[in-house]
Amino acid sequence: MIRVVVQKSPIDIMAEMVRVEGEAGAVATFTGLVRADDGVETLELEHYPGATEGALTKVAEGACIRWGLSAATIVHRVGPMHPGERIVFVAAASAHRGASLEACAYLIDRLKTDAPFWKRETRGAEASWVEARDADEAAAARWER
Amino acid sequence: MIRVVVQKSPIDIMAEMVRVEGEAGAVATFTGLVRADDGVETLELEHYPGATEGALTKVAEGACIRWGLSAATIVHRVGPMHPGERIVFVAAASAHRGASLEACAYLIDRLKTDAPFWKRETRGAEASWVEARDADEAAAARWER
Amino acid sequence: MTITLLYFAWVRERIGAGEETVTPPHDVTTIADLVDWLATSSAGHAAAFADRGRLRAAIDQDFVPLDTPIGQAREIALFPPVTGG
Amino acid sequence: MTITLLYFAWVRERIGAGEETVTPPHDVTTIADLVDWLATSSAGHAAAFADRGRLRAAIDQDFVPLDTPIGQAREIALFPPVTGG
Repeated sequence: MIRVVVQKSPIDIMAEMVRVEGEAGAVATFTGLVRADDGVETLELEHYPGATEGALTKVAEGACIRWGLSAATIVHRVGPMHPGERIVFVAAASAHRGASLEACAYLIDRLKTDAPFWKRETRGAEASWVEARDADEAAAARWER
Repeated sequence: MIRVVVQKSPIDIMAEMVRVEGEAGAVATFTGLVRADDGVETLELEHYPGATEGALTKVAEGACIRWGLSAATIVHRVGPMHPGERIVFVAAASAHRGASLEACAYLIDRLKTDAPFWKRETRGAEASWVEARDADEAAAARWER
Repeated sequence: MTITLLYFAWVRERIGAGEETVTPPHDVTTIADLVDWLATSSAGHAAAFADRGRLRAAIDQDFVPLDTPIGQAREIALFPPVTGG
Repeated sequence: MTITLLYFAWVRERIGAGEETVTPPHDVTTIADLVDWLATSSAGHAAAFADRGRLRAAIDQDFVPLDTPIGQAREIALFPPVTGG
């Protein structure tokens, strides 16, 4: 079961966990948060409505097929956020742990390069767009085969 | 910050998540559940009081040092459980995702071979001790260096 | 042929709009051609498209390289490398 | 020298007790020796220790191989391979 959500409201991890667990034996999750330690006051997430949901669904479907998951969830926030808030939550559920752990890493690695989101950070009066990292391309590429 | 708990009560994932998140940018988790699909009615977890906490602390400390985590959590239930209930929850928090994802896999892989827990399954009138799997030894061994 | 253009992040900011509708001339066959043509339309467009290495595109919501033919595209998006997650 | 023995899982079930205190003879120097000696004490012990390949041990709460010397151990645990998580 694939669940893909792009939302302005905070991510309800507990509700997402219960949904993805279902009757699985193993659930791996990854949560990305606005870091409190690097001076960012506001993080704003822009996205490409319509295309975002399609891209995330493709990533989730890829994981489900490759690892035979019972469920995959991707929830991504958009709009303004503050340090400590959750930006993204991904989860992979399967019968055994190996599949869920690998699929979870795949979900977040591919999301980083395949989904149309852009981050803008505000520190004091300064606003700047976050630069894409070569490391993200490399992390996504290791799943190609 | 290391948190190791062996408890009879259900695992409160939400409380554990908030604790481990702290000011981290990335949190990876793994949850193991009693599978609902293989006919098990009751799963009973026995452990070695005293030694269990020590073994889990060693696993968590190993992960914190190796990946420079901001926090690591291991919560393991003991006693009788039913299908759908959470047996174990591990979490690794760090600044960036790579460290948290790897450390999370390490925590559950090492726990499987290094912590004194034993599972007994009941199906109808039949009770049987779960056999250790060679695959678990192999998964734990890949972290040796 | 009329195409809806969508701009995101600093591409949008430099151009000063998130969306516009254009009818490119017939010799514009690829996205790269389209970008060259758009760059001449205003100082903002020129600034947004100055660094082609940092420009990405989607045709009808699918990510594609800049040398992709426009074909029968109805919607083309131009934006920086993505940074979600 | 008095040692507290702890048994877990099917080792405990076959022996019929989770704990006992023993004073092994002087020629018992390793855990393997201890297991040999214990196996003669009852049918339950013999059954619990029949398959040495599936037996694991801890001295004073540290996992150790069966050929480890007992030394000054105060607590020795004997159990099957672990299956938590």
